[in-house]
Parts: sequence; structure tokens; C-alpha cells
Amino acid sequence: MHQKTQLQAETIRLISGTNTRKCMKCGKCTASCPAFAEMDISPHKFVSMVEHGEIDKLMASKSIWKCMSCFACVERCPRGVEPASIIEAVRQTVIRKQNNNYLRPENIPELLDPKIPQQALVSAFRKYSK
Amino acid sequence: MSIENKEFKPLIVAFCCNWCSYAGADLAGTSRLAYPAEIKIIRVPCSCRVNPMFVLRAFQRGADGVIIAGCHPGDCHYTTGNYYARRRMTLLFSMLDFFGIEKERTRVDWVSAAEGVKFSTVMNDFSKKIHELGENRRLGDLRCKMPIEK
Amino acid sequence: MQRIGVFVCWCGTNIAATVDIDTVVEAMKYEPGVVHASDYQYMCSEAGQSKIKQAIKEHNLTGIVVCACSPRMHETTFRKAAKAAGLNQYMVEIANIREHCAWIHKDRKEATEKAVVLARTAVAKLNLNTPLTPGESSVVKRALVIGGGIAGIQSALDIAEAGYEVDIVEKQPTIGGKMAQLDKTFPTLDCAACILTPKMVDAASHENINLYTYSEVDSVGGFVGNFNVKIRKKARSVKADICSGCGICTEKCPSRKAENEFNLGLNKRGAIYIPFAQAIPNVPVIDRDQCIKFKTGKCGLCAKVCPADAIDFSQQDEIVEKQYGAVVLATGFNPIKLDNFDEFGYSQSKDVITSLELERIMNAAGPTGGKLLRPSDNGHPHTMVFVQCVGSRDTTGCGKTYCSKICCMYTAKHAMLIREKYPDVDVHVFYIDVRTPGKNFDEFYRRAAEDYGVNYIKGMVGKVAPTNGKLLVQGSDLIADRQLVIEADMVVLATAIEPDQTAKSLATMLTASIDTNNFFTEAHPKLRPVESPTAGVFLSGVCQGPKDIPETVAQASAAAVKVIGLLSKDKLMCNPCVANSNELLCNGCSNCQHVCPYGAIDYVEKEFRAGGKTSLRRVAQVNEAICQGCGACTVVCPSGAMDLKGFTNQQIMAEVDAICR
Amino acid sequence: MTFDYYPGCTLKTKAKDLDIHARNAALALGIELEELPEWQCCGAVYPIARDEIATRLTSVRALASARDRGRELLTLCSACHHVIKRVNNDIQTDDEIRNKVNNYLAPDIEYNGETKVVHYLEMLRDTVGFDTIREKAVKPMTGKRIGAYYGCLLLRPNNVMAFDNPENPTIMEDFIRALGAEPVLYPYRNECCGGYVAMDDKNLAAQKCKNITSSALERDVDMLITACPLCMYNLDINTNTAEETKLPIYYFTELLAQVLDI
Amino acid sequence: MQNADREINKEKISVAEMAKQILEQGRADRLMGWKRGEFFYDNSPAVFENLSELDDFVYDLFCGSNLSKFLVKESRKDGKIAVLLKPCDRYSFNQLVKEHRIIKDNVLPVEIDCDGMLDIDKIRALGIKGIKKITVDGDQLQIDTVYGPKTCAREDVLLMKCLTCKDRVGGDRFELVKEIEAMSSVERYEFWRSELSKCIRCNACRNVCPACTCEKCVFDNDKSGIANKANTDSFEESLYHMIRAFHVAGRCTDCGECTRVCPQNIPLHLINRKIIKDLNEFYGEYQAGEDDFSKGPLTRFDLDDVEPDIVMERGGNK
Repeated sequence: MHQKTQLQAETIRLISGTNTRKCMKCGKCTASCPAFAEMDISPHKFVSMVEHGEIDKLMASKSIWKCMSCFACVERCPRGVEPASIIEAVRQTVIRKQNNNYLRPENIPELLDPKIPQQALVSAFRKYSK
Repeated sequence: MSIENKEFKPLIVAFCCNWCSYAGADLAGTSRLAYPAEIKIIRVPCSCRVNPMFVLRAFQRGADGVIIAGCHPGDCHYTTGNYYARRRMTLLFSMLDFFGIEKERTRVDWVSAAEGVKFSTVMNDFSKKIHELGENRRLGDLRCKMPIEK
Repeated sequence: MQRIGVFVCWCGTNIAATVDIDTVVEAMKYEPGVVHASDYQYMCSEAGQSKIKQAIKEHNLTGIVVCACSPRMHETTFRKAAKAAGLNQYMVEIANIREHCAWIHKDRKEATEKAVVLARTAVAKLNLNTPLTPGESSVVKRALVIGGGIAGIQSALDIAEAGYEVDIVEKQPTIGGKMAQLDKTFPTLDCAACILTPKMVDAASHENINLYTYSEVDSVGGFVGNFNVKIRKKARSVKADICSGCGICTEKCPSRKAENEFNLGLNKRGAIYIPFAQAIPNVPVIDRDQCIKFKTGKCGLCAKVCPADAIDFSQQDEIVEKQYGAVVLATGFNPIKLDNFDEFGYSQSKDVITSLELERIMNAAGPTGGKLLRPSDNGHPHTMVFVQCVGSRDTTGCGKTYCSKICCMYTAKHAMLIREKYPDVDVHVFYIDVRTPGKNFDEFYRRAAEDYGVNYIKGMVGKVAPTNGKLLVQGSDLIADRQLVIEADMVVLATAIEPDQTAKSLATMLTASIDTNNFFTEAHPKLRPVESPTAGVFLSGVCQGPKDIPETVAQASAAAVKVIGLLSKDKLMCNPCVANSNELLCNGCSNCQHVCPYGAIDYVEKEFRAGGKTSLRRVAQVNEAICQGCGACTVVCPSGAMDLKGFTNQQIMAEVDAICR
Repeated sequence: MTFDYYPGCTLKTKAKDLDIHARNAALALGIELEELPEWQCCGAVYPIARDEIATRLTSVRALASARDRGRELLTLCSACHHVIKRVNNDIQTDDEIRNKVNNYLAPDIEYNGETKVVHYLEMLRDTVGFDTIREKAVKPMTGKRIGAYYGCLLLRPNNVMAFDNPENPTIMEDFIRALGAEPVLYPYRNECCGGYVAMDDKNLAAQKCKNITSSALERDVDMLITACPLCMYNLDINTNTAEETKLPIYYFTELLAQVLDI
Repeated sequence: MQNADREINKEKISVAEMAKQILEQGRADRLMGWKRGEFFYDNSPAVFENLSELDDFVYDLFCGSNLSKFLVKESRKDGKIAVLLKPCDRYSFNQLVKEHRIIKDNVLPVEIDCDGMLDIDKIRALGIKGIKKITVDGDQLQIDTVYGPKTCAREDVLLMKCLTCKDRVGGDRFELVKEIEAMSSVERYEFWRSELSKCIRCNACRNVCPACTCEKCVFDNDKSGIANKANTDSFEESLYHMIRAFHVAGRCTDCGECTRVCPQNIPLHLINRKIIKDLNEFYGEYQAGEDDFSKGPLTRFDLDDVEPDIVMERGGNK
């Protein structure tokens, strides 16, 4: 594997704290994911793509913004692999780059919604920007 | 101590359990997997038969390294022997280290009857370590007031 | 002082090419105790052996060292030779100068030096050898089989056929085990009952077999050849010797609340019941927790209707104590509880069932009379989803880490049977891997997919949501890389299997070891797969690891052969290299007893006389018939009283000294 | 018994109902909730990335403060509970995170995960007892069919949250029974409402919420209860817009206060 | 560790009075305690068979010696023997009962209080000589000497073993062990070599050790294969202390008697403490003699015990 991709993959493993080799490719994560319909790369592929060092593709993926961190995949994985943590690690890798924030205040018209709880805003900014 | 720069030929004692590691050593032999001749094997029924005294005795008599090899935990022929050996040897090595005997001179490894390659790798590796450490004279002198003349 | 002969083998060129034989022979002549040293091309050959025998007589040797190949190879050969020449066979030591020397070293000088050291180490040890005599113990010519499933029945039948008495202890009211609950068997699709019930009858009618049903093993003492076992015969509340098995009581019993265990709770049974029609013995049992008579004192209807007057409410548990020469463990398995897998909705919908439950539903004698009906409304299902690996191959602690082995095949069987009987039912199988090693197994699975149109989906189910009377099965199809939702009528879970819980307590009683999953451990995973490491205890069936019926039967027969081999002996020779306690030194501290894996050490109070006074002391005694000679006790003994014959402290110390000379 | 109480940002503003009723009900049940002095926002989402230390600090401050006061830390908002409980677990199990956090905060006494984090519902179950609520119910909700909506934050991951059976929880159902009402089980009560993704993808959240409410409506519920302001928001704006999915949603503490007649 | 079958001084009467009552009331036939010695600081263990013998009984600041070991023999004699057990002695007592060395049924254990015993050498080292009488005054000792009254801090003259008494709060008994662990392996070797070279093989440590009660000691038993009779470079001679430390591993209660009696002041207890520290760290806290039934750490195991490599992974050897 190329040195750069190797390093990228290692970073993802480190940030997520997950051992991708434990995956036995059962697909229970993808079976459980409530955001699957909106995803271009399914959760189980995140695991194998990290294993194969295809981090650039993952960073460009739409899926990382659709994962709701609901941990259904983590809870149900029979091997203790944490797809949600991997997705989070990829998302972090993206937004930690300068000027790479996914969400900017001006993009959220809902800010005007008087009902919106603080919690929603705080969490969205935590998840989508740095 | 000799001042001449003679080639260091270490003396290494290996205690091997009859059922796994001794058989592993046999397999290493059958497969012609070399390891240094300085390693001499003593056959014991089980790693749990190795009394810490044997290890101390070897060091006191001038051994440079002692290695104990047994069945993998869970595979002991006598079901539990290696678990006891594991505790005893951990404690012994730590005590030896406390007395200033480099901990690299002692080792426990688990080698099954099928692991001829592992046996040879482990022995080569251990011997390499001992070569790096050089001669071990310390334990025999531990309670002597005068340096031993030779 | 010993008179030692050293015999150096060339092993053709195997040794001689690398080791200078003459140097070794010459060096040995000066070792203490050595009175003779010689060499030969092939020591293990007839000629080589007679050279040894000759030398023993000629030089009046007390012991011999053979420098040759591994003792694992020819130790027995040379021991026999020594014995033939009148030596004690334990006065033989082998210096392994082939596998541990000649074969691994290239440098002739180095190898020769090492061979000398190995030889003198063997001499040093032999100088301290003493003649050893193997002990003998008698053998009780009766075997105990614990568990009355197909494994236990097969083992018992084979042992009984060889002419030995066998007792089967079964905790359920009938023998038959899990196989009795199955409908058809893969890959031939013959009916389980049709092949099992004749065997049950054979077992019951065999003159050498004695059944203890509704019984449990209370305690085990003794050792190989002489196990002393207490069996608890639980009170049936029915006199088995009088009961005719007419079954009137079971029909009349007014209590109908108990879950029918045999049908896995899919229907109810009476408080007095016979598990199933072909049960053996065909004697009912009263479930005292359910019986109105036992709960309130009133009722007693069964006693009134019994034509044989066989009901006995006052019956008590009975303890039977018997001796056995060998024990076969055949305790079987159960499907795991599904509490940790509620995403599959087992606890939320009746239509989510386990595969074993499906067996009962498919069975003509089952709760639906063999009709495939949805448990919730007895309707006909149109779509069925099978989920594989439920609780198997799970490393999170929720399930089992191992593959349950049988699920792939029985799921293929279920799918095939359903498609055959009800072609209108769509059958989907979610699988992680389909594992079909076995004769005609893969063909069978492919037939399900190819001929019967079972839809195999590579993927897993994430959630089963009971909605609008249907089950919404959300799963993944990894080949298509999609998530899909199947609207199913029934979901069948291929539930992981685990050893029966009795395995754990039996393991303690028998000092037979179990692994982290509570499966019994075999003495050697490849070479001794039906023996437990504890002498005289043998393993049969799933209690040793997941397996299907043919494998179970094969192992059961193998275990039986081992038992027969054991029982056919009048005396057992014990390994003489066993622990030995020097009572004069023993402190009585119990350390050795704590670490002995076999329970071979007992303590006795013994009188000692010293200086005209007698004193009572607690000392360890080793039962040589049980001791296997591991030596764990020798190291924990603080006083040095415990030693191991053949591998004594002095001997090993001498070996260390000889190496470090 | 007195707990240190961590209300969290939303409970001070948009989710006042959740907070006020909780305080009043606790008082009525003999539980004292003392608001943790100078608490800061927990961050609303748990920092999954193992290398994030800064985002863990506010939780640790709250935890250490409760430890110093010798109290258990009581939370109410699902998000706060999730974040604080998981950070606490990190401190307990991950040496690296513990060392970094302590080095950064340099507290007088190192924080090593001593504090026990308790959710309000757990307090009701374990300290007060659901039987006590049943006894003290002035206006029991007899005949009402109530669906519990758990969401994800309270339940998952179970090895850390250890709140209830993650796939078949019962604590809210037991709570509903204590209110005198009838709990209704529906399969989507532990499925995600969309969470923060609602800020980015309204449709996704709307779809998820529709699944949840229609699953509940199919079982004939009168109302849903939740412990999470974000779930409340998502469910509310997404379902109460259309007539066929209209379904009243309450914070569980609102009903508690109502039943206790506060 | 209080058992129902033990005497506990509830009324807080003096120990001497207790001893008297026990013999008077016939609760035991004999009593094991301490006897006044020739000098005020050399009290020694003694068995009292009747009231008149009790005149020599003493329990004061110099009763450091552990009585448990004597019971190995005493409990095998006829009749019941009462024994006075300071908190530290109870561990040894329990351990010996556990190992069946003491016949429990023949012994009446009497638990007595102790505030720490004094070390005469430490007092002397302070330059206090010609001592006539010592009285305790809070944290201070008032010492009446032929040269007039002196005082010193009680803490400064306690026996080494009392400084890290298991019943005292605070204090890390492993402090010194940790210091040695922090040395380089050469330093450690030199440390022990200089300490152990002082050893004169008087066997006092063995003789006093409550864990050393073997019917026949391996060091006296040339047939054990381990020992060779004294001979300067023989195995047992040079490794005497190591062998002994391993011999009592998992059974040593850390009573500190070995160091107390060593005429050469070798800190022998540090070897045992090192082993105790390792056992605690590797296999969980364990105090030998905490009770009289549990299995010691070397006679049990866990499936997931640490591998011996742990010695390699744990720091040290700088």
C-alpha cells in the first residue's frame, strides 16, 4: 500500500480506536443504519475501505455528513468493530483541515426557527465544523 | 575474569515440557530449523515441574540465560500446569530483576508440538539477546565478599 | 554406585555426518559411573538392541544411556530392550543427539561438543535414577454414561454390545435428547424419530443397559477404573415398576398451565405428563411446581383414575451409589437465550422463532400437527426470513465466539422443506458465510438455492420490527450493496448452541476440564479427541464441541471403543513417574492439594516416632493411580517433601549442573 | 437524598418544561437536586474521536466538581447524560485520555472517574422507586396509552451506558405504569430521530421521525414521552405538521408533575 | 479478621490482668506471652503454666517478637494454650492455621492491642544511654537515665516493622522497594551484593520466620538436592536469601521479624516485600494471613494472568 494511504488509514484507526481487522464482513452495520438511504458509501464499506487505505474516497463521501451517530451499528456489531467511530474519524479528518467546515451558520435557515433547541445547534456545529 | 577478547560462547539452559515444547523442538530438528548449539534442552514433564530453584541453580552455576518453554495457556497436557508455571516464573523473573540480573536473561515462551518454526525462532531470538548482554557472572557472586579469582 | 553403559547411535549418517561419534564415545568413558561405552550404526535395529542387551549382561550394567534420536521416538524400544536383559526399564535415559543436535547444527565441532554435553547430562541424571515399578489398580467392569441423547445412547449401546454393563443417567424424564425434538435430518431428510426411536428402544431393552431417567449425578469420587458415583433419582411421584403407561392420568390432569418443554413452550401440558409419545420409559412424571395436589393439597385426580394405582405423592428423591470403571460425558447442548439479541424481536413477536421451535412446528407430532402455521394467528405464512449466526461468532460478549456449526445445514434443510411443502412461501436466508464441509453437504445447500429457489442473501439482519401484523425485516444485501426491508410473516433465528449447564458442575466433580465456553476439553485436540485429560473420562457429542448427528454418533462410538478398551483390562498399569511425598519432611500445609489438577493428593493424620515420643502429624499421600505426574505439587511444596519419580529435584539439578559444567 | 444536578444548556432555555417539572417532582418525592455551581455546556455530542481532549473537559469539570462534593451527578437531558457518562467511562478506562485530561485541567485532586452518573429516570427507579410514584400519584393517567420514545443517546452503546436493554428497554414503560397509564411497545422506540443531522438534512430527519410516529400510531398510542429536547424538537416539527401523523409529545417529567399534581 | 472463637479484650483491662484471668479461670492450661529478660529491653517469648510463673510476665514496649511460630510445637502438646497476638502477629497465626501447622483446636488466640514496639538500637543510636525507665507521653518518650531525664519522639525509635504496621493508616510500605526498583540493574546488583555480603549465615532470619516451620529445613537437608552443606561458593550458600524468599513467597505475611533479628542489619524484608508488591500488582491485592482459609496466589491462577513478559514491559533497568 502506498505510504500516504497507509498513514491516513493508521490515523483513522488511531482516532477511532477501532481495529478494522476484527470485521468479519457480516454487514449488520449496514443492515442497522437508519441513514442508509442517504448514504453513498455504506457503513460496512467504511470498515473495509479503511482496511484498504481508501481514505480519500471516504473523505469525499456524502455518508460522513449523514451518519447520525446513533450507534445502532456499534451496538449490533457482533465483532466489536465501531463503524460509527470510523465515520466520525473520517469526518474529523475532513473538518480539521482549514476552511473545510461543512456547516456554516449562514447555511442554517432553521436558526430562525424559534423552536430549535440549543442542543441541536451545538451538536451540529460540533459535528460539522471546527 | 579473563581479559582476553575471546569469542563469547554463552551457556543457555532450556526447560521444555515433554508434551508441547520438547515435541516442538523435535519438529524443529526434523524440519532442520537451526538454532545455536549453546542452547541445551532439559526435558521436564510439564512447565510446572520447573522449580525456580532449577533456574537459580543454572544461573549460580554460570548459565547466561534460562528459558522455559511450555504448552500454550489452555493447552497444557495436565490442563493447568502452565498457568502455575506462568505465575511462578513471572514472580521469579521479577525477583531476579530486583537483584540486578537482567530480565532479558530469563524468558518463558509457549511453543506447541506443531510449532517447530516458532521453537527455532524463539531460541534464535533468545540466544541473540544473550549475545547482546554478554557474559553473566553476577548471580554466583551475589553473596561473596571477595571477587572470585579465576 | 551405578554401572552405566553408554550407547551412541550413528543413525546411519543422520547423526554420524555431523557428530563425531568416536569423540562422544571416548568422552563418555570418563564420566562418573560409566563402565562401558560403544557405538553402532542403528541402535534401534534388532542388531543394535542385542548389542545393548549383551553389554548389559557382560558388564553387569545397572543402567543405560542411549545417545540417539528423540525419546519420543524410541524410548519405549530401548526400555523394552533393557527389560529383556533384566534391567528395570526406568533405568534408561536417552540423550537426544539427533533432533536436538545433529539435525540442527552444521558445524561438526560445535555439534560434537553439544552431543557430549547432552550425553553427560543423561549420564548425570541416570546416576540418580532408581528402579521404578508401575503400580496396578483394578477395573470395575461397568461404565456410566451421563446424558441420554443420541450421543449417550450410541455410546451405551456399543459398550453394552461388547458385554459390559452400562448405566445411563438422564436428567429429563425420558431419553432421546435434542434429536427427539427434530423433525428431519440433513442431508438425507430422513425423519429423526424414525431413526432415533428404535435406538431408544434398543437401549431400554438391552440387558446390559440400565436407565436412570429423571436422575442426576450428585457426586463423583475415585479415579480411573474405580469411580464412585452417587446418582440422585428424582421423585417422579409415579411408581415406575407398576405404571403401565396408559396415559389416562395425563389426559385427566386438570392443570393445563405448564409450558410444554418438549415443544419449547409452543403449547401447554398437564402437571402429570409424558414428554412425548415415544418417551422411554413410558412413565409419566408429576411436575410438583404445577400440580394442584402439591400446591393446595386438593385434587389427586390422577391417583383416582390410575388403573394400576401407581401414583405416589409421597415419593422421595432416592440416592443410588455405584462404582464404575469409566465415565462417558454426553451432556449435549441447548440453544442460547436470546435476551441479548432483542433487535431480532424474539421477545416482541410470537412469529419470531428459533430454529428448534421451527423443528417442532414442522413435526407431525408437534403443536401444529406438522402444519406450518404462524404462531401469532395460526395463519399461513407467505414470506419467511431465516437469520443465520444469531449469537454465534460474536466477540462482544453478547453471544458465543465460536461457529455453532450445524446452523447452515439445518437452515438449508428448513428452507428446502418449506419450499417443497409450500411452494407459495418465499424463503429468504440472510447469511454471513455458508459453511458446508461434510459429505453431500454443499450439494444439499446448493440444491436448496438452485432447485428450490431459496433466496440466499449475503448480509445480516439489523432489526426486525413487528408492524401491522407483519415483521419488517431490515437487512443488508452486501453483494448488491444495499439495505433492504422484507415484509415477512415469520422470522426464524439460527440460534447459537451452548453446552448444557450441567457440564460445569460435572467438570468440577470429575476434574475434567472445560474451556472458556464450557465445552469439555479433549486430551489432545487431534490425537485424543474423545478422551478427556482425566483418565477414564471420555467425551461424546456436543458437550465437547458443536457437531451434527453423524459426527456425534461417530464420536459416541469412538468413546465407547475407548471405554471397552479400558474395561477389557483386569488391571491398569499406572505411570510410575508420579509424585511421591516424603512423609518425614511433609509439613501438612495442603499447598500440593490446592494445585493438583487430578485430586490425587489426600491428607492423613499419621503417627511418627522420634526420640522415644510419638506425635501425630498431618501428611500428604499421593494416590499413584490418579497422579499423572505433572509435578505441579513438587514446586509448591515448601518443605521439599514432594518429589516426582523419574524427574526428581536431584535429577534435574544434576542435569543443570552437567550442562553448566 | 441529595444529588448534584446538571441541567445542561437546553433545559435553561427551550426545554424549560423538562427542567422545571423535574425539579418540582423531585422535591415532591423527597429528592433534593442541587444545581452544580458554574456548570458549562457538555458539548451536546460525545467526542467519539479518541484524540479530542478539549471537548471532554467540561464534562470532567462537572464530574470532578461532583466528586469533590461527594455527590452523585444527576442528569436529565439525554444528550448531557450520554456525553457525561461516556466521558466518565473514558476517564475510567483509557489511561491516555485520563492522563491528558488531568494534565490539562491540573485539578487539586486528579479526577479518576470516581463520580457516579445517574439519569433522572434511574433515580426515580432506584432511589425513589416506581412504587412510591404509584402511591403518590394524585391524578393517575388511567386509561391513557403512552408510548415511550427512548431514542439512541440513553441506550447506546450499552457497554458504556448500561442504562437498560438497548434493544428492548423497559424503564420508561415501568415509569408509565407508575403513572397509572398503559405503556405501549412499538418497534421504533429505540431508533434514531435524526438528531443533529436535522440541521443539515431536514428530509432525513423527517423520514426517521415519520417512521417512529407511524410505528407508534399503528399501536394506537395517545401520546409519546421523551427525555431528550432534540428528539422532542425533531418529532414535534416533523410529525405535527401533517394531520395523519399528529401525535402529542411530552417530556416525561411533564407527565410526572401532572400525575403528582404539582 | 475477628473470629468468633477468639478472645478480644473488650473491657480494656491490662494485658497482664488478662493473662492472669485466663489461667485463673482455666480457659487455657498454658499461656504464651513474654517474659522479662535480664535487661528491660530483652523480653523473650515464654510459656506460663501457672499463676506463680506469671510473676515474670511482661507486656511493654519491648515485646516485638512474634509468638505465632512457637505454637507449631506448643499446640501439639497436651492441653489448651492461650496465645497473645498483637495485630501483626495475627496474620502469621492465621497463615500457620491455614497451613495446618498450628492445631487450631488446641489454641485460644487472644487478641491484644499494640501501639508499636521500640528498637533499643535506635534509642542508643540517639546517644541515650544508661536507661532506667521509659514512659510514654503521647508522641514522646520520657526516658529516665542515669544521666538525667531525656526525651525522644516515639516515632523515631519504633521497630522498623512497626513503621509500616498494617494497622496504621498512611505510610507506603513499598516505598523502599520502589526506590530499589528505580535503580539501574547494576546499582541493584551492587546494592544487594553489598548488603548480602554482610550475611554471616547465622540462620536467625530463618529461625525467627513464622513462615519457616518446615519439619526439616531444606538448608539443613543435604538430601533435598537443593542444598549442599556450607561451602562458600555452593549454590545454597550464595543464593540462600533468594531461595528463602521464594520459599515463603505468597505465604510471607510481612511481619518484618527477619530484619528485626538480623545481627548484620540486612534489610531482608525488602526481598519479601518486593514479592508481595509483585503479587499484589500482578494478581490482585493479597495479604497472607488475612484469613485462615483462602488459597495463596501461587496455588491458584487466572486464565488471563499476565505473561512473564510483564517483567520486561515494566520500566526498570534504566
